[in-house]
Amino acid sequence: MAATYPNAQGRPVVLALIETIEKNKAYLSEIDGKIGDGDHGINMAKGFGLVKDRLGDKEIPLSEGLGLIGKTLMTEIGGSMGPIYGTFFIQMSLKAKGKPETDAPIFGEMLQAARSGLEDLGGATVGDKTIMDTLIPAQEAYQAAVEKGAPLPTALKQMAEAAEQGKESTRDLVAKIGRASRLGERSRGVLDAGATSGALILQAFADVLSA
Amino acid sequence: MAATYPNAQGRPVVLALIETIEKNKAYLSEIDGKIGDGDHGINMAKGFGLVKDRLGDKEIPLSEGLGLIGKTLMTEIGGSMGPIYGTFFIQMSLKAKGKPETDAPIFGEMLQAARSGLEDLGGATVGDKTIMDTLIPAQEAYQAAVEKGAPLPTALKQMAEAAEQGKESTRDLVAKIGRASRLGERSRGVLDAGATSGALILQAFADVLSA
Amino acid sequence: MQRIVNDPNRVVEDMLQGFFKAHRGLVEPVEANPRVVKYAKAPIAGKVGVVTGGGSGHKPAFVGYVGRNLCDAVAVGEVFSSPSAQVFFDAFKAADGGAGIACLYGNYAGDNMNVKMAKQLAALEGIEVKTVVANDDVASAPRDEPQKRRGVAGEVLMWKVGGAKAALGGSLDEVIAVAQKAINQTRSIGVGLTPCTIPAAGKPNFSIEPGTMEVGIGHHGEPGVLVSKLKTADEIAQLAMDHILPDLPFAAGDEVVALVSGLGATPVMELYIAFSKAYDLLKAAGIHVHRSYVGNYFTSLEMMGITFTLMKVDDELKRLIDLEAESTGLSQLAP
Amino acid sequence: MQRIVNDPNRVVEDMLQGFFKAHRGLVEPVEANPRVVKYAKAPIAGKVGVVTGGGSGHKPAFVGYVGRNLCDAVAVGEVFSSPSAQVFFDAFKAADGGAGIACLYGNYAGDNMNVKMAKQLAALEGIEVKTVVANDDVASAPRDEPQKRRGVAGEVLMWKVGGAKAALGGSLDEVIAVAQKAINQTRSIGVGLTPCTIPAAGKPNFSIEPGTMEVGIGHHGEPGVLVSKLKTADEIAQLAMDHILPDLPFAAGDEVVALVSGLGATPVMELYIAFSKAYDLLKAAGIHVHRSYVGNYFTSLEMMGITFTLMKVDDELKRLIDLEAESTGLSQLAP
Ligand SMILES: Nc1ncnc2c1ncn2[C@@H]1O[C@H](COP(=O)(O)OP(=O)(O)O)[C@@H](O)[C@H]1O
Ligand SMILES: Nc1ncnc2c1ncn2[C@@H]1O[C@H](COP(=O)(O)OP(=O)(O)O)[C@@H](O)[C@H]1O
Ligand SMILES: [Mg+2]
Ligand SMILES: [Mg+2]
Ligand SMILES: [Mg+2]
Ligand SMILES: [Mg+2]
Repeated sequence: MAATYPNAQGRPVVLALIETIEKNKAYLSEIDGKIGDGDHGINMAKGFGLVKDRLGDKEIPLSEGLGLIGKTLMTEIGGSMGPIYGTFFIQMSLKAKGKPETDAPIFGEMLQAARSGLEDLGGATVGDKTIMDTLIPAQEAYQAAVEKGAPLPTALKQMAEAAEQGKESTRDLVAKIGRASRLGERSRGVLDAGATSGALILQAFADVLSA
Repeated sequence: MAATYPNAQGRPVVLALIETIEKNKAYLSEIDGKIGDGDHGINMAKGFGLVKDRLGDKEIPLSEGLGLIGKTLMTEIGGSMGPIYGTFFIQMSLKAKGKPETDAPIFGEMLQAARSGLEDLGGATVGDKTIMDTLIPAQEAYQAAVEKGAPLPTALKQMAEAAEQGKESTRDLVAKIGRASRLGERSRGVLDAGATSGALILQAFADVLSA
Repeated sequence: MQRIVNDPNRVVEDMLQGFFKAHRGLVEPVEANPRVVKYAKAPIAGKVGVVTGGGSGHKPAFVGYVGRNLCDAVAVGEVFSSPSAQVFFDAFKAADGGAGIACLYGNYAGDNMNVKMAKQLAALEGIEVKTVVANDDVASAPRDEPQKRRGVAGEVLMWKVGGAKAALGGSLDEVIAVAQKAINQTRSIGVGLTPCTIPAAGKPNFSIEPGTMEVGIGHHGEPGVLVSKLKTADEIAQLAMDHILPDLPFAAGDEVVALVSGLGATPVMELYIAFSKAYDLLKAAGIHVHRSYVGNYFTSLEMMGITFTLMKVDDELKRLIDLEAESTGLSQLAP
Repeated sequence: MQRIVNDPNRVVEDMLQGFFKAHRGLVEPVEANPRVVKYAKAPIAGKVGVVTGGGSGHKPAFVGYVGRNLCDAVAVGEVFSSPSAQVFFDAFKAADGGAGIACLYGNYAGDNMNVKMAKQLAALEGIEVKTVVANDDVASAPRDEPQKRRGVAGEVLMWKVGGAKAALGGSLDEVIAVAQKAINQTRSIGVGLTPCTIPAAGKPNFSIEPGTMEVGIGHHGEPGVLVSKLKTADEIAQLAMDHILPDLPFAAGDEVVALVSGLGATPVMELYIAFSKAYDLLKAAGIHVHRSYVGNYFTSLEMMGITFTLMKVDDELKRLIDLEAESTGLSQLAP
């Protein structure tokens, strides 16, 4: 378990993210179908499929790999997820840029930047039944661990656990933002699609960065 | 069993015809659905339903009752059956007109007139898988019986049996005319809708006129 | 039955009520007969009256083609059943501007018989009626038995051409001649993916196995020429062109008007997907598409499926097809 | 899935190919972006560019409203998913005649975010973009939370009005003002009878029990405000008016434009049956219907159902609604 992750090795990270989305395509659409329009998995898989094509078999630094994902999602997939995950990955990429290694504090900056970017863009916060219910507690758990001096893998583990809990928390929430917010009480009892894909993505980061 | 039928008593005849069509509405549409467009029962029931309304509770001579059916079907139901049964009943009505009683020869003229009217109108004959496969043998069996000096009820019985056989004969026929004729071999194996309603109508005549 | 109706036996009456209320100024009822829909400006003195008619359930056909430079009156039948002779006759009277009536309709036993009788009724009143009977469906009978072929979506192009010719002052014989030319040069075929339900019947009167499709299906669900497994849009377009092109035949250098219609429930998006391939096949065959219509032009209630129609055009037909027109089913401005 | 497609993940690309081939002369692709459909004559120098965009599967919306006196360009998204910011931005550029861009779209999270970013990209290139966000669906949020309401079929009337104003030489502020007025005075509600299937998903992502209907359903199958047993056409029309009329409110003496659209698979015959009752209810309430549109104007793939839309009109809105227009979804000649 390495305490840092070399920026040069972006390819395995990008592939890990692509894999988790492809594996869960149907599941994510099914969740979105319950209170949304059932296309979340389709949208995400289409975007990450394009990333896969554009990556081809070339090696890529982590910062550029995340930038490639961000630009691709932003310009190609549309929906809510284009701007949201586009912003998410572009912000992470900017913070990773020029850093030979990603250590615990740097990844913390990356998460913080992603969180702020989405807060500005969508105006959602914890309790609105969106991706933010996964991202905000995950970022805060990570930050707390780092402040206690935890090494990268440990902090990532805390982040992944918080993400999972945050995702699960959306089950009991009434949507306040996005398509599902029109349903009021009827949106309670099912997971939020974006919160679910967010948890999958953060877990994939945790696994691959601490491998 | 009366050897003649009083022209004054048209009402029971009209009601008997209405009843047999109403009873078989679904059946006739189902048959038409196999090789046609599935509306034969609907068309017939709509027409005879209107006849019922127009008849109300008044008594009517046979000649006028048949004329009422003919005019109503001709002007109201459309489809193939409007002109076909319109012609059928109008021709019968014209022959019944002015006759105080319908005896065996008179009903023979009525059948003959109906047959010729349809031959002119539709140009169909035995073997084309239409109502004519019921009407022509029925009319000929009736005529043969009358020529052998059979009384009305007996001749009607022969007519009804020939109508039934004629209807059954359409099962093995390939349609040569009408909607079903486009199917060629695929029209074999099912009864023809018009031939079936024709048999029902002739049987109703046989029952009520010999009652 | 997931349908929006009141009394299923009165859907035609109820529909007509709404149609007249919705399109005041474009169409009008006639006193004589509630089953006739006439163009608000009809009859137009000195103009040939263009009339059609047929069973209901084919929206926008038939009433959707009543309007400017199109049909002057339409005879409305029950769902999937020919209008009565009386309705056709009253439609003739509603359209009669003194220059005769061009009755342009489709080849079905019921319509043939009712028009035949209506013509006689019109003759008694001194109204001259001439007819063109559409028979564009290549799947409904062999090439050497055109008199047995059904009229399908090609009727729309026949009405467009006949209506335009009449509007431009054509005589009855000229309108009939050009409408006949139009249908003679038109070929269609349909592919059905699901059955449809006549409201009064309450259930489909035929079935199409999921995963299969019926090639050559009729607008009333009349069985087609073959049932095959459901193919891709490209394969369906190929199949359609394979049936249509050799039948006329259409050849390199020809110009055509293409009409791709849905049968009702197939998303219009899918019509464009299939049209795209048909267009490519025509191009590859050296056939130029002068104008295209893609949408729901002649449907069968909520049936899923698609029809392909090609009309070979010369300068006269192009001019008539391109004339501006307005109706609820087909409106186009001058090019 | 009885559908006519090739690769279910490429239905939008395939559809656009067919759309461009079918309507040469009316619409054109743009080099920069295959997801933009522009009016053949756009950009028109000195005219405000009218742009909309949204997910696919709503034919004729959105591309069907590109044309004369309507939209200059449309940004095309995946089925039921907002176009990306890049596509909106490229649509702005395609429509830019130097007088600014009026982006008239519907209130959905995805569209809001993508338009927001596209506006910034346009600002960088000195293209002024102002927006009107349609929110006519009364079932999608309470009356006191209009910012949460969806844009549905009322968007068609917003485009008609905005497109006409721009065509008549209105400034950007004038076009925005009148389009905003149009949507402010418009209310809609939809009723769903069957679900629909996104081809790439292969099965419906929601269900409606046979024998029931979903009142207030969204154009993507978003659940409605209540599920009830399937009612008659008259009852459905009554229910719709009960929701719409008090919301604006519409009152005796008002003039309205009425738009009744199918959701895709409901036979148009049935739309007229329901319209007939709605018209009677309006009449009884002393509300005059200035113009009616009945047909498939804004659909949801092969969903069965119906939407009702009313726009309260003044002289200005009437003049703009009545202006001639030509597109594949809506064509009308000068009265
Ligand atoms: N304003 C917002 N801020 C953050 N997340 C949002 C916002 N609006 C929607 N979302 C997320 O978007 C997800 C839906 O994404 P997706 O289905 O791909 O797009 P669409 O809603 O356009 O179909 C929701 O589950 C929610 O998590
Ligand atoms: N030319 C004809 N002569 C006699 N009977 C005919 C002819 N054409 C059709 N028919 C009869 O009409 C019947 C169909 O009637 P119906 O279904 O009511 O009308 P449609 O065919 O218009 O739907 C067929 O079963 C056939 O018996
Ligand atoms: Mg979604
Ligand atoms: Mg029939
Ligand atoms: Mg019929
Ligand atoms: Mg979506």
